Parts: sequence; structure tokens; C-alpha cells
Amino acid sequence: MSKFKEDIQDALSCIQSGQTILVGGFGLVGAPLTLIDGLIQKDVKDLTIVSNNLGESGKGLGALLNQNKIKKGIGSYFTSNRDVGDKYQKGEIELELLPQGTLSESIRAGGAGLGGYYTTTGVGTDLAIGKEEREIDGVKYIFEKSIFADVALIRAYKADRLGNLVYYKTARNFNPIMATAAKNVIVEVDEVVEPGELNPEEVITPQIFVNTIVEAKQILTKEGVVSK
Amino acid sequence: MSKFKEDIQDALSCIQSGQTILVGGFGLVGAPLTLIDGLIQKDVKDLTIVSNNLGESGKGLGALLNQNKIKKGIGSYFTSNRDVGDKYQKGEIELELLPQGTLSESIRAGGAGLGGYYTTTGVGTDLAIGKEEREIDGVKYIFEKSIFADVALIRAYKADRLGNLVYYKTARNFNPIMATAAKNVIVEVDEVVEPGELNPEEVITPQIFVNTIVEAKQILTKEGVVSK
Amino acid sequence: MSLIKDKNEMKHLIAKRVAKELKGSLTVNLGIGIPTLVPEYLESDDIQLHTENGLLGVTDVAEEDIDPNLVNAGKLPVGESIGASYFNSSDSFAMIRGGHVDVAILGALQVDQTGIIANWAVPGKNIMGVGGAMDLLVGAKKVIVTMSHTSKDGSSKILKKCTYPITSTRSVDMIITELAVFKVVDKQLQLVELMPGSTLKEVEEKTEANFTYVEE
Amino acid sequence: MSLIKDKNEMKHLIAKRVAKELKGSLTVNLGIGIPTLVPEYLESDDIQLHTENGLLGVTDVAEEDIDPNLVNAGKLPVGESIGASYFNSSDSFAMIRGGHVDVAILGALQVDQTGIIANWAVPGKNIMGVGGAMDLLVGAKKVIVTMSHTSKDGSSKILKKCTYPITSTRSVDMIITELAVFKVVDKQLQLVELMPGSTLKEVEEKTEANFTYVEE
Repeated sequence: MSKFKEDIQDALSCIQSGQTILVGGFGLVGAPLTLIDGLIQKDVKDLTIVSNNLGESGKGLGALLNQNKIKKGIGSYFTSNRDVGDKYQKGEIELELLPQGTLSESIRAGGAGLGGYYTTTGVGTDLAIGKEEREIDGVKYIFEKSIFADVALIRAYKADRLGNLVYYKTARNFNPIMATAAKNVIVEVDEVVEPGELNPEEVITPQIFVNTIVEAKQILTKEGVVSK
Repeated sequence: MSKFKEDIQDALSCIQSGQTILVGGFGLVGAPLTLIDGLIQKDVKDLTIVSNNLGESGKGLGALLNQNKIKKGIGSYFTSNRDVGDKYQKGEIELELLPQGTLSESIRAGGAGLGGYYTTTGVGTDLAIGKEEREIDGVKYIFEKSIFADVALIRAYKADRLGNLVYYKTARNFNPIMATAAKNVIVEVDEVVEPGELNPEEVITPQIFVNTIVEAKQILTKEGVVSK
Repeated sequence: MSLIKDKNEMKHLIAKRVAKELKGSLTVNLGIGIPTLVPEYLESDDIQLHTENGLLGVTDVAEEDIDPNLVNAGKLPVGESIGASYFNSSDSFAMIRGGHVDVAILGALQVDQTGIIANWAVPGKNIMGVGGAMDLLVGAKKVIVTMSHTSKDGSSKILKKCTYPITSTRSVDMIITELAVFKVVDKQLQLVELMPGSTLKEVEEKTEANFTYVEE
Repeated sequence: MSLIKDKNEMKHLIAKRVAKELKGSLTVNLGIGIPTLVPEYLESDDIQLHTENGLLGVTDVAEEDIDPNLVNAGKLPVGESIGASYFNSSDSFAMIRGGHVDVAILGALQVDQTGIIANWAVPGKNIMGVGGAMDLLVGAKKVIVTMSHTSKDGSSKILKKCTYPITSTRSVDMIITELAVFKVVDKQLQLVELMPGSTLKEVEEKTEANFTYVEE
């Protein structure tokens, strides 16, 4: 069975208004720009987006933001897009700020079926307000809940038709953990290969996590994002 | 700087009586048989060994067990070595039994600097006795503490001299997570290569985790364990 | 009276019946014992076998290709399929506990009439091993139990209540023995099929648990 | 009076001084800003640079070799060293939080006289980004803060108490500005070195925090 789909809207058909969507990438690097573009074309609203950033101004998730489709953003560094601050000031978006390690760990925990965990990160800071504090073996920790979403939109380098994935350099970032933490996982890739072409020792995301594969048509280059 | 050491006892010089030691492997598969053999030669006692099994009868950690050097075993499946049961009956060893997923997750949590986590595994069973139960979003979980040790003895396939590691087939198992969860991490490998010979995309254990590398001299073959 | 001649035949009969449940594209984890015989009878090409020691894409292996470093959770030699992948133990159990494995096929010592199983410890004996059983019970989307219907002494293993320590508070979905196939629906046992040569009377005699008979 | 002509020169002066602290075999995480200039001045060949977006073994990159998919935490193009490795974000922060990174070099908005820093939020402005700062503060074995000694308006950034939200309850180990090098010992600031052209009098005038002067 091949998980490859030609049509982007077909691949995104599981997405509905009000859902929580994980979106891979560190800024635009490793972001699923083709799938985000598909989301921009699609008639949905009230999305909760979990992503390290909300893109850059007008680019990537930044374009989705400007369509007012994002009800809430959960991330670690919204500063990379000044529009986020403007919308927040106007009360047009809710934001939940998490330390980057907590964001990534909560997503991993969600994918691993854990309810939550205790971390030292953030203890005694404003980001710990309202969070349970607990001392374990003399060290203070705060409780963080896991994150599990309806959909994950991620980017990889190569996929075989079964859905095994490998990544490319620092475009890996949040993508492999997001692949584990959503009911529907949709990946865009530069290249689709036959099963057997990826070395089983080198597969980063086993196919068990992947529902749908599409070909990347928006590519990040030195000159910015270009359409393929 | 090369982390390679020729002499096994030199590599094991950090180990002292009373310490907690993680030992990789699933039964004998992926177990650091050379380092275990070194531990058998070494004058230490009262060790707490964290390992999925305590080897097989008289083999691997089973030989260390028979020397009465193990005060406590923490693992998920001691059944593979009948000597463990005999010693437990006689009160010669303490045992802590954990579900395999909890054992592996606690080790990973220790390496990741977490204090503990909530898992569904074991809820309502005898292995949850004495453990905190907590409901999160309507699901029952129990609290499990993380595990962090003094030393980890692990096995990999190849290391570069910096300590980057790759593994071989199902001999990977607990080794990569144990590499993250001890103050001193000692690895035995089939082959030591120069930095640059391992593809950065395919490194499983980054060198940051590894303190010492030795060459494997006890090898698991179809015919059993042989000395190289 | 069942027509089964020996224990081996019984195991294969059960494994063959389990295989009929595995249709379409599924990821399946196989426990030790009877479950390991299931692949011989699989009809779908699209079943991916998961073993919790770190491999997705388990296959049989020919004697001459045995690799001592390539084994399943029962430490028996296996092969790797085209499109397989290796991972560490915590990632493997993240797959299981996180709900990514479709079906787990497990052995059991006892099952009760609500579908709760006991398969890791016997009172009075040392509690020595649990392995991945508890993780699979909480994590797999569907759990099928395979076992002989009765103990060596002829007593029922399908009980009103387990006398051995339970593995999970989660009920399994299906129980397949050499005599019968039960489904667990709303925490109640439904006998849905008699195995070849078995009769309703025999199943009733050899089952302590309450169950209903639903012809499907 | 400091002899520094411009901001760029100040940054390089600080970066050069930081580099002197990095001896032997170390894993070092570099924050955004001044810390990214440190590699130019490293003397040890055995420093491995970590960037939290998923690379151990960061190097400089020549203009013609820039790869848009190979960047540091500041999203600036970098190269990969011989012996480098890539990993995902949760594994990267497991390294940081788990205490596997030897040194973190960070910028700060304010430091107090116990070595507590504030570097992620300004009251009255939207709290918009924290990134990896809190993780590095709790996880790195040693933390060195680099910053200009005073704000644009000339006011001290080394205060009795931070007025901005703190990043962690953990004190940093060292503060390096264009005027002075402080060590934090037992939650107290020790001025251990005056930077070129700086005087004790100038440091005293421009530092609100209490500190002792310890000639090393």
C-alpha cells in the first residue's frame, strides 16, 4: 500500500475547523511549506497551531496567521514574526509560551502515551505560574502536560512509499517528534523512493507513524521560498 | 582527543563498590560482554544493576550474579536466568521489577534531566502498589521516577574516536538510552573508526554522551559467546 | 470433543484462526508462544510485524541466514522485511504505549469474564518477569489473547475472576482457544464461534466464566 | 574610560575574552548575539559546539557553501564539523536539560548581584519568545553571560535585583562585559578582572550591584 497522494487538498481532507495541528520546522527551516500553503487555500478556521514559531511575517505560518485562521498558538519563540505580537495586542489570538525544551518534550510525551512529566526548566519563573511544583530527591520540578494533536504537518527529506522517513541536516528539528504525536500525520518530502531504498538502521521515523505523503512543491532556498 | 582505551580494567577504573550501573542488552543480544567480563575480574561488590535481564545462567550478567557482586537488580524480565529466582528466594538479592516500557522510559527520563513522568502502564496492577495514581484528562496514570546511574556499560557496533556511535540491528535495544543516563559511559564496539567516517545524519548516539571506548573481545555468535 | 491430537496441532489451529482476524494494513505485535506461529498463516501482504526489542518489519529467517544480533522479543532469530526499521527500547515502547500499534496478540494464564487477563505472575512463585505485557495491554488498539482453553489439570482458564495478578485493568478484545472464539463486548464475553470439532456443550463444561452465545 | 570605539568592537572584545575561558575538551552551546562571535577566538581544537535546533559540531561556513537547511539557533547559516551529528529537538534538549552540555554562553538583559539573570521578557511588552534560554540555564554545567555593561541610556544592567522576569533561579557562573569580568561565587559577585582600558572606578560607577574585587 502506498501512502503517497498527488493532490495536496486530498491529503489535507482530514483537517477541520477547531482542530489542534502540530506544524514542524524551526522558523522556515524544515517547515512543511507546501502543506501550510494547502492550509492557506483551505476553508478552515479556529485552529490551534503548535509550532516553535508562527513563521515569519507573511511567510509560512505567518501567512495563515494573517488570514485569521489561528485561534491559538502554542510555541517557544513567536518573536520571529512581529505580526504575532500585533494580533495578540488586539486580542485576535491566544498564545501559550513554553520553553523550547518543554515544548519538544511535551510533544514527545504525547506521542509516547505519557500523561505528563516533571522538568526543572522554568521552575521559579513566570512561565511556572499556575503549574504544580514538586520536589523529587531534593530537586524542584514543575509538572508539564503532554501534547497530542488531531493532525501533524511535517517535512522530511525522503520517504519510501510505506512512510519511512529520513531528514536533512537541521531541517530535522521538531519533525520526527511531531510525527509521533497526532492522529493524522501528513508529511511532505523532496523525494519518494521505493521500500528497501532506505537503510533500516538509518530510518528516523518508522512508517508506523505516517498516514499520508505528498511531494514538496514549496522549497526553502538561499534566495527564500520558491515554488517547484 | 581519542576516548579509546586499550585496557579494559583501565576503562573500568571509575567503577566502585556500591554504585548503580546500567548494563545494555536484551538478554545477551547487545550486551557489553567484554565489559561485563571486566567487571567479573574486578574487585567490587554491592552493585545495583539496571538491565532488562540479569543475563542467562552463568552467562553475561549471570556470571556476575553468581559472584554475589549484585546487591540489587532493576529490570523487567529476570525469568531468563533461573539463578536470579534462587538467589531471591535465599534473600541474597533485592529485585525491582518494572514493565519494560517503564524501565526504558525511566532511563530515558533520567538522561533527559526529568524527575519522573506519568504512565498508563501498570495502573491497577500489583506493580502499581505504593505508586502515586493520578487522573489527567480523565485517564488514570501512575507516577514513575527517572533513573540515573553512576556508570553505563553499553555495546555498539562502531564508534569514531570522538565517541559517536552506531548500532547493529536488534543489538541496539537499551544501549542508546543508557548512553544518556550515567555519569560515566563506557562502550565496547566491534570497530573504531576515524571521525568523519560516520555520516552525521546516521549517528545514533552523539559523542557528547560517551566517556570511554574499548574494543569488544567477547562476541555473541550463532554458536554462543566466543572470545576474539 | 475436540479432534486435536497434540499440543503442537492445537497451537497451530489457534494461530491459523488468529490470522483470519488480521486483514488490511495493520501493525501487529506478536507475543511469545502461540502468537509467533501466526505469520505462517497471514493472508494480507500488508501486515507489519513489530517486536518490542526494536524492530518494525519482522519476517521469518532461513536457518542459513540466522544472525545472532537479530532476534524477536522471545529471543528467537528473525529476519527483516523490505521497508523495516530499527529503534531503541524507549522509542519502541513509545510506539506501543502511544497507541501506534494496531493489534497485540498475547498469551495468557487466565482471562476473566470481563476480559481482564493475567499473564505475568503466579502467586507463591517469585514474580520474576513482566517484560512488555503491561505496556501492550494499555497501548495496543486491539488485543487478541491466544491460549489453551484449560490448564493441564483440565480446569478452566476462562474464569469468573482471575486468581493470578492481573496484567491490566483494560479488557482484551478477543480470546481464541482450541475450542472457541470469544469477543469481549461491553466487558462481557460473547462466544462467537466454535472451533473445528468443538461443541457448545464442551465449551460450557470447560468455561467457568459466564458468556453468551452469539451466532455471527 | 573604556577605549572601545563602537558596538561591534565591544562585542568582539567580549567574545575574545569568553574564548579564554574555554580550554580543553568541552561541549559548548552558543546563544544568539555576542556568543556567536566566540568561535573566531577559540584556541582549543577540542571544543564541540552545540546548537539546540539539532546539531552537535557547528562550524563556520563559507558564503559559497551556505545551505538554507543548515542553521544555528539564531537561524544563521553554519557548517558541520568532522564528527558532527544531527538529532531532533527533544533529543537536543534532553542533552541540555540532562546536564550533558559543559558550557552555555548567553546574552542577558539584566543580571542581579546573586548571579540570577533576566533575558527573555520585558514588562509592558508582550512576552513573545523564550526559546531555549530557560533550558540552558537549568541544564548547562557552567553558564557564562555576555552583555554590554550598561543600557543605551547608560544605566547599569548589573543590578541589586532584576526588574525584568528572571530566566531561572539558578545563578550563572560568570559575567563578561566590555568593562569587567565577574565570577559568581556563593551567590555573590566577585570582580576578577578589568577589561582593557577599564578602571575599577568606572566599573563601580556603572554597576548597581554590590560586588567584591578579587585580584586573581
